[in-house]
Amino acid sequence: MNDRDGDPQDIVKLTHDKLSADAVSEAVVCQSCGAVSMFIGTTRNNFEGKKVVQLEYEAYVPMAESQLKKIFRDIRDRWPTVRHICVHHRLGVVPVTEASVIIGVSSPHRRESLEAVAYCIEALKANVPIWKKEVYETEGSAWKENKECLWAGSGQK
Amino acid sequence: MNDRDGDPQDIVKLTHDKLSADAVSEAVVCQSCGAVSMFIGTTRNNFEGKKVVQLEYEAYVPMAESQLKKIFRDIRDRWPTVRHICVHHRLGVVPVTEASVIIGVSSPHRRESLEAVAYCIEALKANVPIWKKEVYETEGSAWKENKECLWAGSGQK
Amino acid sequence: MNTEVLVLYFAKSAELAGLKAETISVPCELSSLQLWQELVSRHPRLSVLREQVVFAVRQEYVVLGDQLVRLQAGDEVAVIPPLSGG
Amino acid sequence: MNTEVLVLYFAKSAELAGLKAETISVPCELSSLQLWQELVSRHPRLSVLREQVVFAVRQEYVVLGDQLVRLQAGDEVAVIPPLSGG
Repeated sequence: MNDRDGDPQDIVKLTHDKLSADAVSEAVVCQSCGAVSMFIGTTRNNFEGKKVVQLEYEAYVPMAESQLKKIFRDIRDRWPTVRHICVHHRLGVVPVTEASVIIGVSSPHRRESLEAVAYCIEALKANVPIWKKEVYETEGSAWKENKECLWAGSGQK
Repeated sequence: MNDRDGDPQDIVKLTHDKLSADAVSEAVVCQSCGAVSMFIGTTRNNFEGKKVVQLEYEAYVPMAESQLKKIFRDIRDRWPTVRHICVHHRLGVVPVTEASVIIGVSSPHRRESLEAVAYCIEALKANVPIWKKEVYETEGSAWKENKECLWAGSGQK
Repeated sequence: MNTEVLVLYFAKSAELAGLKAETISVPCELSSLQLWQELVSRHPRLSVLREQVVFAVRQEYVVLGDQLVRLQAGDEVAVIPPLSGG
Repeated sequence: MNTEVLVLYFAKSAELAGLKAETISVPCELSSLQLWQELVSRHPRLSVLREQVVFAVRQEYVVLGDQLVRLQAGDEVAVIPPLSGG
């Protein structure tokens, strides 16, 4: 049980360990909040018919952390009642169906945390310097490009 | 790891046990989905200045289950790419900050599951026969009324 | 003609009626409002719920009013105060 | 006047350059496009990224173009291919 009701918490973790939805939900739950909204990004097993066996993530770690904190500030500007925000992003090898990112947001009422989580994953994909390479069963590997990233090529959009 | 990619799963559990975000996320994750969205309703510690020490939930169990299945059908009509849907709702005594409900929805892309989760909690509050009584530290207890419920009195809205 | 149905009371209605379930004999066909009045005559304290209650007849919601409810032996009728799940 | 900065390569740019980091000597003031040309002259294979890359200078994004980049000794410049986190 987490009763850090004093100050809003901004929590970022980039880790090679397996992610846990319980860990993120426990990081943001608070006594004055009725709502926790979460988003979990998982590895899909195929891309354009090619079988994906795993993904590999890398990050520009200090900048990824500072960009996430910037997103958190934007969330607090837009939804001032948001309480705690937590992003856990996995790095290194992520097997198919395991989580690559888990976002959790708590708020007294549900609308704010639901909207904030949707905003957070959108902004993360557009702005946070993290990259993933898909490793295919038969045809090598490819660096992916988020369609939300402004300088992504049109080929993969 | 859950690779039930064959048929979409509709999962409902009404339970007196403590809920787990990991259990719900594992129930809906699938190999062809990139997104799991979740909503967790938790017990708040106050209502109009009165300190809430715990909540007690009761349900018309068979109808709660059939109403949830009806909501799931509506979700699948609106967002046909939604994959698995899971609702765990707790019954009996729920201490402050513990989850009373956890909803999880998986989909290939994130928009559908984010929208479906928001829809599901709204529809649950409006239509599923479950009731909660808030037990206050000093002044007895009160049955709550969801503002989403069409026949709720205006007093508590 | 009358029939026996199982009436379930939940939440505040159970507190007011003082019980959670009972089997009663009611007409096979009556309006939902008449059914409500039947229950209130048995448990007068229920009357405060009049404006904030619906039935579930065989697990389908029915509002209080003129609409006819047809009942068969063994049917389940639930008294549904305002919901507060979630 | 030149200064020494640390250049970091990520994802596809690291594969093309064949390294993840290097310290290079560059003018204290140059356009971001000139900085890119500096890197391409060292690692010609990077040129395929021209239309799909930005810099992060001291952890702030800078697009390739005429805008001036001022660098001091020890500054960190990162080559940022299209993002794919999440």
